[in-house]
Amino acid sequence: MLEGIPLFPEQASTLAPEVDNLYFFVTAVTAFFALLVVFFVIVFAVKYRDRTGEKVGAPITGSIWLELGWSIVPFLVSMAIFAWATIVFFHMVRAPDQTLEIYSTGKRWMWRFQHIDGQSEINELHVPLGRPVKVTFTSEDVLHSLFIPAFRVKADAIPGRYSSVWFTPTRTGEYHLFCAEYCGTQHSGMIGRVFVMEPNEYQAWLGGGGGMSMTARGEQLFQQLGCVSCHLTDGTGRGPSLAGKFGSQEALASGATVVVDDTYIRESILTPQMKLVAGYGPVMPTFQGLVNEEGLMSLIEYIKSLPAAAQPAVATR
Amino acid sequence: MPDGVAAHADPPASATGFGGAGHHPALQHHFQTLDQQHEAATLGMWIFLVTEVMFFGGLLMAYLLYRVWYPEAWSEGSLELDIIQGGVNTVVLIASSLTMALAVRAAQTGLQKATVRWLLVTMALGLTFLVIKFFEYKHKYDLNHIPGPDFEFEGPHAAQVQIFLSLYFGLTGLHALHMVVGFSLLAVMCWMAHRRRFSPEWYTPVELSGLYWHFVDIVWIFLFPLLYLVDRARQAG
Amino acid sequence: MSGHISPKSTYYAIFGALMVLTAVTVTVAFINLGALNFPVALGIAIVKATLVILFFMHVKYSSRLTKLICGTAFFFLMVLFGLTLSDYLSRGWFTAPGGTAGAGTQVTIGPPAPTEGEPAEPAEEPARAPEP
Amino acid sequence: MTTTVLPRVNYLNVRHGVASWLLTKDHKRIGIMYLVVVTIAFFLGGIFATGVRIELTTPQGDFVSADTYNRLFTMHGVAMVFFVLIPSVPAILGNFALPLMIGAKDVAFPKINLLSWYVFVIGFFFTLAAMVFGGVDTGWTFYTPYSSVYSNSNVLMTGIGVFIAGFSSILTGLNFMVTIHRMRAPGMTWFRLPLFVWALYATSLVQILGTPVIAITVGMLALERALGFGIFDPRLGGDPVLFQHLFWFYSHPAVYIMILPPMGVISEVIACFSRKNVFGYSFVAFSSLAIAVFGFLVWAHHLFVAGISPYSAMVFSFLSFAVAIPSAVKTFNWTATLYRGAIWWQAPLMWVFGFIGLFLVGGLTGLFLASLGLDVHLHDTYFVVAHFHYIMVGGAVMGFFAGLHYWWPKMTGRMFSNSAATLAALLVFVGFNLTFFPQFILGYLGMPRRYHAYSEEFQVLNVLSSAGASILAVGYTLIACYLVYSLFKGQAAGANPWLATGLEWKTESPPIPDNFLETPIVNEAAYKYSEREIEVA
Repeated sequence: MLEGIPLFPEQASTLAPEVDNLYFFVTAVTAFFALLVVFFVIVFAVKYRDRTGEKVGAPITGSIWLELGWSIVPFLVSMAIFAWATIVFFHMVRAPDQTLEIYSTGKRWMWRFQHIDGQSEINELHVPLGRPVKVTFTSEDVLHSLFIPAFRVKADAIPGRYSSVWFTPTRTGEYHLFCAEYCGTQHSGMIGRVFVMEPNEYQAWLGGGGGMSMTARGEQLFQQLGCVSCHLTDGTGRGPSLAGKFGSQEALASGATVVVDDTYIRESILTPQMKLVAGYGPVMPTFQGLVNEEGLMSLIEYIKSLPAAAQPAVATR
Repeated sequence: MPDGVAAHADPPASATGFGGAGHHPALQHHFQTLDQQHEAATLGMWIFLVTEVMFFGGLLMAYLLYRVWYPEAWSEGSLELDIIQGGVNTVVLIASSLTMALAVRAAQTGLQKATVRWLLVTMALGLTFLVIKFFEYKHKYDLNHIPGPDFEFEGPHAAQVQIFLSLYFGLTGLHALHMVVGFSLLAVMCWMAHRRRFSPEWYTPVELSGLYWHFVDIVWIFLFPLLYLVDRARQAG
Repeated sequence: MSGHISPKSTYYAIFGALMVLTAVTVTVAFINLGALNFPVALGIAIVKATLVILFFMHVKYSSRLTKLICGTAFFFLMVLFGLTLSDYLSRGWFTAPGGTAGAGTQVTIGPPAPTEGEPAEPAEEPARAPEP
Repeated sequence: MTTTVLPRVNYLNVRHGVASWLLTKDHKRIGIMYLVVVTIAFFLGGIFATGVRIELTTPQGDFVSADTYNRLFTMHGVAMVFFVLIPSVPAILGNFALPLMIGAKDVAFPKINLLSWYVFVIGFFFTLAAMVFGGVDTGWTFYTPYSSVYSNSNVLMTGIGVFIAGFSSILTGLNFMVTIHRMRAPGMTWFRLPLFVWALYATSLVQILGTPVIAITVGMLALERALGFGIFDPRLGGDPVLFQHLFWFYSHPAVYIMILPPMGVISEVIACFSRKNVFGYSFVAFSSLAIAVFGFLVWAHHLFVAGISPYSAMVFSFLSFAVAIPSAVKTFNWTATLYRGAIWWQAPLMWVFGFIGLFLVGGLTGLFLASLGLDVHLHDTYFVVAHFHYIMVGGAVMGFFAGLHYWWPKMTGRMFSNSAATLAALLVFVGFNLTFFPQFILGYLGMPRRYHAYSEEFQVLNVLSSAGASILAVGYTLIACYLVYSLFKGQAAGANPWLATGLEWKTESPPIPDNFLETPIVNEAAYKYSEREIEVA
């Protein structure tokens, strides 16, 4: 009769066994303590039962050693869980180098995925087996949360900023993809499938889609929006050169420094005055309303792809 | 742990038993002595002020975060505020705190007429504050600086200035609401003092109103630099 | 009833001190101290508030319980500010290899492209609720 | 003890008529009035829960529409959290028992006590109005920007209701705190206080410090929604996650408003029916305060996947583990209290056993959620739903019923049927486990919460859960039946039917309006069962 009831989710990423081992450990520890207490409660309740209600118990007031013991032991046990769980967590948030990048936007009530090579899909996500994949996403309206149980990953999609999850699929197949943060009427309909494919099949699938790659689209936008006229690669433009800037530290006019990452680029396109690079004037107009979320992601992808220029950009003007 | 030690040094309540003779008219039946009643009332007021601190705390947390995030917008927004009006209001409110303290002192020493007089001065100062505040709001309204669909602002960080002004109106509005409540309280106190209800043995209501009034003053002491004095140096330089 | 009665001169002295501090805080605000302006303004406000609490509100002469209550309010206010900011201020510390953010870890600042009137994908107007 | 012949006048019959209740300043009557309103809210919340459980028996979502379903679970949460769990033990049992237990005539501020009931009822009416005019669909957590911009439901009205009810909670906490400080009978030192009083003190601390923050947060949400102010609005550069920080700054400690007083009840009941003093009195007392204080330092564990900094998450995870320790200490102490007791198996004790069993599961599953690496997978799944129901229903509601049964003879002067009450405890225990245990498995399988329709492989567990819920419903209805029956046909209880220590048992049942004929003088610690003979009342 129990066959119909699944008790345990599939393990389909390198993170899944890590999470599951921790889960088993915590289950064992907590079950031990729970059963211990239940055992004593039952034994005492039966052994010392008094049907008359008129007797009195033994005059025991407490024991400092017992108190210390059952404070310190659980504390140490919980610290062990804490340490293990934190290690697993940092594996989850720290994506490895050289991931396959996929961009996504959540919007009531669908997920749209954009592959670098140009394919885009809705409520379906195709990924190759055995390769670390990083999905970077945001939301166009309310909070959402990208949740793939078989990979044991989840992160909220928050309007106005990027979140990401990463995973290395370890089994081909079809898995659930859920929105886990309540987002309104069709929240339970904001679901999809993740397809883990053999790498060659994935390549074939990619080829079948067509369309312009994100980098190409980003380049096109870079021209169309006129970014190119100020952000000259030799650093002589009215704006700083963007070549090789991705991932580097940039000094700001305010004296602070900032890491040039997805979020910073996005912010600089939409609210250029907010964090001005040192040495440049507040001349860039906002592109809010002129470029949508996917356009932004393409621009970021394009800027990422720019190699460092032969001549280092000089910021003295 | 709150006053665990104090409780031993100072046994709670008095042991005179129920229904001791010679009740003060203000003694409520569930208290043993006037002292116990007074202690309970002041403790209650202090705890209430703690809740007030946390109440403003939520707004101040939002203020703090966005000030860290958007220093430029904060500077722009703050320069929109009228430092003269804000400064005058600060002086007015601190002066009202002084007169309030003097009113409580008059009640403590049994000077009923002086109590009424100082309370009236305090109310007048409170009213002055509210009137000035009204003109500040009106000015903002005329400029369409009220956050919301009709908000208009010229400047590179208009959106974030809207957050600043939202918090400005949230904080000062809540403060003004407290002023109105305090004003009404003082009116009642004035009437009670006029009816000679207070005596050096019993002036608890005046004292509690005083605590409340001082708290409202303290809130403003923080709001003034937080809202009006952001980056004035830029204006000067 | 055993309330503390301060001499009038104390009140006037405190009032004078508060006025002076108000003048100081306004003056200092017009001097460019860079990052120090904010802490100085806050410090002066704290001093002023302390004066009001100690003398106008008689905490100096009150029971330890009253002092403890004041301390409690301050402590939990700091918990609210401190722990919340511990999140916001440490977001920038975390950068995964490759220069990109780990799962949702960036200090963010920009508003998103407005959903109205996007060129590629006109999103629906967020419906405002008709409140009864 | 009292040999004086007590007058037949008690707080229930001293005056008659609706006005005598609505204008009463008697803490005992106010407690009863809270009981009435909370019971209404409880059955209302129960009806919504029934709707939710019926919907979830099939995966397709065919019983009600998605919109209706979202409103059902939201209104279930709002009614149960703000109008049942938070007021249940402090405002009902605390109001009734606290002054009796410390030997006072009333709470420190009786008028404010009545005011806080009115405030509560007004808040409840606003929320009811919001429900009647179409309900609200944001989830009880009101996350922005959904609640501030996108939702088409009565967020504002519900928010106002919650805002107002919050002030009731603040005033109750304030009143209790002053009462405990200033109204204790002569000789009732801090370390002679019953542990329920310590628990109420800790609860008051949370109510006073936390509730104002939720009030202002809901206020900011209302400003944003009604007037278009921008504080959390990402389109202006605001941060929706700030709302979550502020919301959980209160709402996590609020869990301790719900669970601390029942913990106090457990200490009372377990001491009484073991005929022993509570093992490690001062550890149990201080653990209440420790929970109240540490409870304020852990809120962001609700935000582990909401994009907070991993370093901050680490700190909050650590503190969340730390707050588990005082709860564990309490549980161990209760267990040790039973050791060499003279355990009298009466209905209130059965509820306590139920509490311990369910609270253990609830508390220990909290460790899963405090673990960063597990929470990423478990967050916003049914695992969380199961966990907090184990704490709030398994813990708080079981504890509430333990206390209600314990003090019922004192409140009404009547005994209920012990066997019916034992049966009800058993039904609720079994029904509860059947309802919520499968949800742990569902959660780990990855079923997200707040889903109107779900994948078919989750159906069996959901059907089990719904079946359990029907047993739960029978259990709760049974309680209502025999308690109401006892009002009319119950045996007279006498002053001390449980042969308990504690001042509340030294006065008549139901107590006289002023509680005691003369101020009691306390000269011994609480729970002195073993060192003297227990008088049979």
